[in-house]
Amino acid sequence: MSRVVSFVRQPIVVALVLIVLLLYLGEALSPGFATGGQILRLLIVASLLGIVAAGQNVVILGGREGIDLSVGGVVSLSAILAGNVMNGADGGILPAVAACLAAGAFFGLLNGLGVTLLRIPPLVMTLGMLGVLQGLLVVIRMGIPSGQAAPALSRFVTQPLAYGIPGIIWLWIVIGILLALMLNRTVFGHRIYAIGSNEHAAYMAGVPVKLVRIALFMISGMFAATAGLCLLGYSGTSFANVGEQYMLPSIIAVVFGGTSLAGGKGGYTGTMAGAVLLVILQSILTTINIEESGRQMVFGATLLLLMMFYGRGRAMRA
Amino acid sequence: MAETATVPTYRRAGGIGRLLERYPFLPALVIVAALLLLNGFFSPNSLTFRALTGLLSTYMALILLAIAQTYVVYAGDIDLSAGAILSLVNVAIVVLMERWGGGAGAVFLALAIGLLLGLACGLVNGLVVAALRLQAIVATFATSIFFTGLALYILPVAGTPAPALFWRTYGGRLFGVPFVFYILAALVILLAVMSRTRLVTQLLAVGDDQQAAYQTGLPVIATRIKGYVLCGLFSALAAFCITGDTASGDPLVGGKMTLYSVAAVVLGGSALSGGWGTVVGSLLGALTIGLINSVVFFMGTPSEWQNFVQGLAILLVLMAGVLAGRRARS
Amino acid sequence: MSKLKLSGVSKAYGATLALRRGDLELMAGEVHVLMGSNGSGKSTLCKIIAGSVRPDGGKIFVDDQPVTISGPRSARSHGIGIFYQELSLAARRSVEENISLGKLPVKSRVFIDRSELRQRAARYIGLFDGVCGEGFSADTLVGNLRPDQRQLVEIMKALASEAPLLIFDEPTSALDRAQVERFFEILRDLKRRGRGIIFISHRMDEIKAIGDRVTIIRDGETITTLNLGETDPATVIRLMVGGAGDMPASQSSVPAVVEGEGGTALTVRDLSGRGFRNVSFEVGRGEILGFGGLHGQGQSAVLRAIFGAGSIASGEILIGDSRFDASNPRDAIRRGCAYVSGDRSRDGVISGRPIIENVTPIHYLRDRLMIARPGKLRAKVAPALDSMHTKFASLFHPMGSLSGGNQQKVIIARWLIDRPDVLLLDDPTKGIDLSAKADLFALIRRLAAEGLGIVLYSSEDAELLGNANRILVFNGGSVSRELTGADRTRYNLYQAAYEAA
Amino acid sequence: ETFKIGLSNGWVGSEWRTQMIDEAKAAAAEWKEKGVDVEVSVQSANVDVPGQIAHIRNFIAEGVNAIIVNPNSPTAFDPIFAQAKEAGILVIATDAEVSSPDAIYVGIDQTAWGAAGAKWLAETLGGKGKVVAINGVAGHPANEMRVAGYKSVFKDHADIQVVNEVNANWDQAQGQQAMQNILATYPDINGVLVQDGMAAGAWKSIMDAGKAGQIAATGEIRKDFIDLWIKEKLNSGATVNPPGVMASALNVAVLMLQGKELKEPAKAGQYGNALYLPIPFIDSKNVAEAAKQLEGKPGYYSYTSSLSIEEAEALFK
Ligand SMILES: Nc1ncnc2c1ncn2[C@@H]1O[C@H](COP(=O)(O)OP(=O)(O)OP(=O)(O)O)[C@@H](O)[C@H]1O
Ligand SMILES: Nc1ncnc2c1ncn2[C@@H]1O[C@H](COP(=O)(O)OP(=O)(O)OP(=O)(O)O)[C@@H](O)[C@H]1O
Ligand SMILES: [Mg+2]
Ligand SMILES: [Mg+2]
Repeated sequence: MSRVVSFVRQPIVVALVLIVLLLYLGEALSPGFATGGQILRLLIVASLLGIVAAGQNVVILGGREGIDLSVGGVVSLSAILAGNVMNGADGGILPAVAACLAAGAFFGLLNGLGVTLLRIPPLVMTLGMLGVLQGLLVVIRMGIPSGQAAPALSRFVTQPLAYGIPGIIWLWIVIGILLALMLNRTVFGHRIYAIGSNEHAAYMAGVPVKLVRIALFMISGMFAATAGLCLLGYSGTSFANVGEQYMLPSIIAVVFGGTSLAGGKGGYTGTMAGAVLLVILQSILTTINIEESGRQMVFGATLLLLMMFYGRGRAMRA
Repeated sequence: MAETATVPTYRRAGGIGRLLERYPFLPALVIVAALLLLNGFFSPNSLTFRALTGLLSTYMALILLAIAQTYVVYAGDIDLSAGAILSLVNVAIVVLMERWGGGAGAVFLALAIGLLLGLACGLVNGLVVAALRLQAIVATFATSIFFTGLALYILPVAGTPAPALFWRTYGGRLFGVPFVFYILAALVILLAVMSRTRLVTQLLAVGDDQQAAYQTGLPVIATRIKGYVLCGLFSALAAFCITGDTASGDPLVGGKMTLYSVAAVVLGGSALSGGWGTVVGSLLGALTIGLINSVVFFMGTPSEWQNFVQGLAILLVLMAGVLAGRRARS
Repeated sequence: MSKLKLSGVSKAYGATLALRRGDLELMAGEVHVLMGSNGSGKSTLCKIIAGSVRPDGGKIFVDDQPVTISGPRSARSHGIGIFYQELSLAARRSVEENISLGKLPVKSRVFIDRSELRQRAARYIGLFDGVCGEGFSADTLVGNLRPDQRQLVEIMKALASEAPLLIFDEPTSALDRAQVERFFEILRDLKRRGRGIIFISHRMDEIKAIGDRVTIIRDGETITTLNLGETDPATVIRLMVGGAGDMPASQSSVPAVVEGEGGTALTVRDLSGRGFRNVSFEVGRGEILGFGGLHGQGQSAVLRAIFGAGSIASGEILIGDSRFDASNPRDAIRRGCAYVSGDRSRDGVISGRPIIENVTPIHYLRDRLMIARPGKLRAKVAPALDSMHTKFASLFHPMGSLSGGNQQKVIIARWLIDRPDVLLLDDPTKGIDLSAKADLFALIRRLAAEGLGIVLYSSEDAELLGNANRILVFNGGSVSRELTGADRTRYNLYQAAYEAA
Repeated sequence: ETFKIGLSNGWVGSEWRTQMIDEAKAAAAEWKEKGVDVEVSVQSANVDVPGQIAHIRNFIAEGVNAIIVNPNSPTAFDPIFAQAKEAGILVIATDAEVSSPDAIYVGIDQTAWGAAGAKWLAETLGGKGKVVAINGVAGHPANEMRVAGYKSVFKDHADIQVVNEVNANWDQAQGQQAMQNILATYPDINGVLVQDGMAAGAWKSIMDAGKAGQIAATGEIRKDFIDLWIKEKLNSGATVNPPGVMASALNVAVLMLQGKELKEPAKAGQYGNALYLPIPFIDSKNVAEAAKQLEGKPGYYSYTSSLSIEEAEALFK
């Protein structure tokens, strides 16, 4: 019995139940909302958010108030970089992937070095990095022509790849499985949790704390870069500031997935459900026909309401 | 007290560390001074009394918002809705002032309601974060969306002008001294008084170690809620200043200011993890942001590089602030 | 009239029954000792009284009136003050603020009354005049203090509550002898003034020195209450351990076997660093070298420095015959060095994670593993935990579900999968109950017999005298005396420790 | 003759803004040939409202002759513009109108901009059908004026039914997502009124859904979109908000600094201080011409137009 209860109270289960409820609600409010094709399209959007949230997730798990506000900047940078490198040609995809991942890893490295060697709090370091990246975007756009997504990339993101499901969703599923394996079944994963829950004890037990944390920020940068690449495929062209809309939602998705912002507790599977939940919620709000002010109030209030299910802090009195 | 004399008073050596421990905002002060000098070096006009008055009246809103943020940061929380509260109070008071005719009575009544509104928003945040125990970053982001919606409902598009009485007073002079200096003086006194209150010590103790504070018998939840209420009140004061400086209502005016307020708090040497910091530091931090923006321009940075250089400068100063702050604590 | 009475108080954390049935009666003017092995529910009981844990059932009476304690504040208003085992201090606040934090003096209702604050602090700091140690003053930040000094602040804080009913949950675990003596004087004075005091310690000598009555608690149940004057340690221990009656091996008399012939395991020459200077010694294979002396005389600093977690200014370390200078613990671990800290919540426990992940990190590093397969790991982990008689529900339960002592066992077990060459023990039994201690020392001797070089620092003389082949007594950061053979007596140890003071 | 002109731009999130600054700089350079030395001083960065007010203060401290600003708020600059005027500085706002009586606005009429798109859509749909609107940032004045513009047009077309209006914050990806959601829930719409910055995204969703043939939607003036438009033969029409507005404003500013007087004083608009520039319109008839102007430019480059010096002179006595 208590097993059933604890199963039902798992964040991922809560999220899945809410997803189904929201789909019903959406369908009731505006018929056609929950058709198969539309759900797939929502999943494409969710996977973009979910991939950004994957990086955000591991950084948060690593503790020490881990958070990466620079993901938005990296997404934008990567979309632009990818567009320029591939410039509409399928042959350019591989170099573009390499360039984006390298850029993501580079800025993640900078974040990681600031956070570990200089011990700047991540919120501060990545907020500052966001400012730098935004500035860099302006500088870059001055010098290089804008690019187009390669057709294969666009197909990968928007068209079915296998079993009627687009490649990006497959990619997301693979990322989900790999991350779950990494977190639960590798030494690196255990080390992430270790530094997230007690950094000093981890250090005394021989965990290379700084290296692991730097790696986390690099992973985050690379996931953000991957998302930027996919975003280019999604929208066809690259343009400035596309990534900004992912900054705070990626954190919300992580929280909806039951990962504690304090670090050391949680996982990625829940985050995936959290991303889907958030995207569905946003879509419902777009399709119902009310004033924008009302939409925002409903959105804010609903977020709060949903958060009541997740990640509520522990009571101080046990 | 005879007993006092028996207290052992060994002290650790290290003049600078000691000084920083006492005045954690010193690095910020040095940075502000250096930036002022740089500004003056590149453009002597920027150090005139008039220019300094302008700097103050423009950044008074950000200063107050940073101070607002500081009180929640004291307790280890954060408020991403501060900018939205500012916008909401801004449109609310402008609309009310206009509706009530813009006389002195209307202005004061509207300001009083503005304060209440700030208080109410702070209370909502406090309840949501402290009483319902939602995570501060995400919960206040959600309330910021809600408050912005409310602001849009009150004033769907920027525009209503504030009564001349109001903004002319803010931008004007009293006995030959610009009004903002009175505000600054009042603010400094207020902050000095505030720093002596039990509430501030309790906020810092809660931010230091929440569980320990609870076990000690501090009213942790009430304290955190009060922190958010203070934040709401100071955000409302910030809204008054922005209304004074812009003479109008704009439902989106504060949106970008939230993250700057957080940056200002860190620039001022406060620890985001809570338990450590000063409001004076945040005041200086807000000025730092303003001065960096000017210095980048006066240095003659090409326009396409300005954002980058600003971002880099802020990042570097943030790092410097954090490193200096840590020295103080170690 | 009883000051406090508990009847049938219980508490469960999820599936763990922390406290089954707590019955206790505390009289005015007595020091009432709670004794029980690790995880028996002592702290839980105290926290329930102090309001920071919500009981599941039972009744509480204060001055014979039934009361509901709804939280720490309510406990205070019922006249209850507490010293928390894990402390409850604000690290970035000053000593004086911490002392009064529970009830900050105010004037005009909102402002802090600084002069009152200062006077109050002076009063309680004055009580410990002369034993506070260097760097302790009313305006020092608590975070800058040593562990023993922090514990003193927590004591002052509890005293400052001026509550008629005081609870001290292991207040002496980091204190040195002089500090404990002073604290006991204060307790005796409070007793005379009619306060009721609950006192917890695992040290038998302390209990005999200060306690009036003792309540034994076993597996979350209070067994019985005895007058300490009418009982002896053996009885108490028997009651604590339960019917099984397997008494812990006596520790006070049997010196360990003198070292074998295996050569030196660890050589330290002229080592200086923060907190110690010119320390030299050798540890043979199979030898247990003791570090003694008052608290904070450099013993921990030396051990941490060897392990790569402290600073070294000059000097030389050899493991076996090869030079060893670990720049960080990881290096040290790779070279076969092991370190167990007494400060487990800071240095050891990976809280919130399963027990298995708390045992494996050293194994990961030494075997350069990349993949963590639970099945394989379980086979490695289980024997290590068993050799310490660790009590746990399953390897996948979170570490936090264990009591302090069992957590410490888990942390020691992590070094047992891949045997190190040198084992550094930094007051490893802090907060461990008697039977666990016996398990631990049996294990240590066995490890020594297998050829490990072991350094044991302990704040308990009995542990040193009973287990170390040689004892280096530290004073002011360097070794002031070496006790070998028949010199290893309690008297010599005391004398060497206090020599300079 | 030497004039120093300060250009302030408070948001750098799009290429359009970059192009705007570039064209203004180029316009200043052209004055050289006329023997007028126009020196521009640029502040262009992401700032909040106080940050942009500080831009103006910096210009005042620098002692410029005129300030041209693309403002972050329509109303927030009244007091600072008053101070600039006191200091003898000419203030011109562009791209978004400002309420200050101490400044003039030189740019397009955003209401007319919104109306033009709506008019094209109504005509294209033959005066009847179901339409959705994808707007920019709610509460942003330019957005609200554009909304007012299309509303006034649709008021006269009783058979055109606006089934939903959503906001996608002038973000292409958000526009694409919004369009996706709309297509799912209103499969039978005929027209989409989508503002620039998001139209390419919306069109992408329309094409992905295979409905490019059934739906008419407004478009963009960026080169990559115009190329797509021609290639896919989209049923589209784009009202032009040219990045050249700041260049136009600069030309007007220089002439005013020279002491010339406008033939018709700037008295248009809700604040009575606007000088409206003509709004070009691109539809399928003239899209090829637009493409010609953009040949060889990068994909993000926008179709542009601005008052040449001569055209500007024609506005003056
Ligand atoms: N939690 C900690 N507590 C104390 N010191 C730490 C901690 N983490 C890191 N350090 C310090 O940082 C240094 C390097 O730490 P760490 O081992 O995590 O980094 P690394 O990348 O593995 O570097 P190395 O090449 O030295 O192994 C150590 O020498 C130590 O002094
Ligand atoms: N917060 C908690 N969550 C879950 N279980 C807990 C918690 N606190 C204590 N326990 C469990 O309750 C039991 C009693 O713990 P308690 O701390 O009271 O023991 P103790 O007698 O104080 O031991 P020690 O001598 O080691 O301090 C233990 O089994 C412990 O694992
Ligand atoms: Mg290392
Ligand atoms: Mg205990």
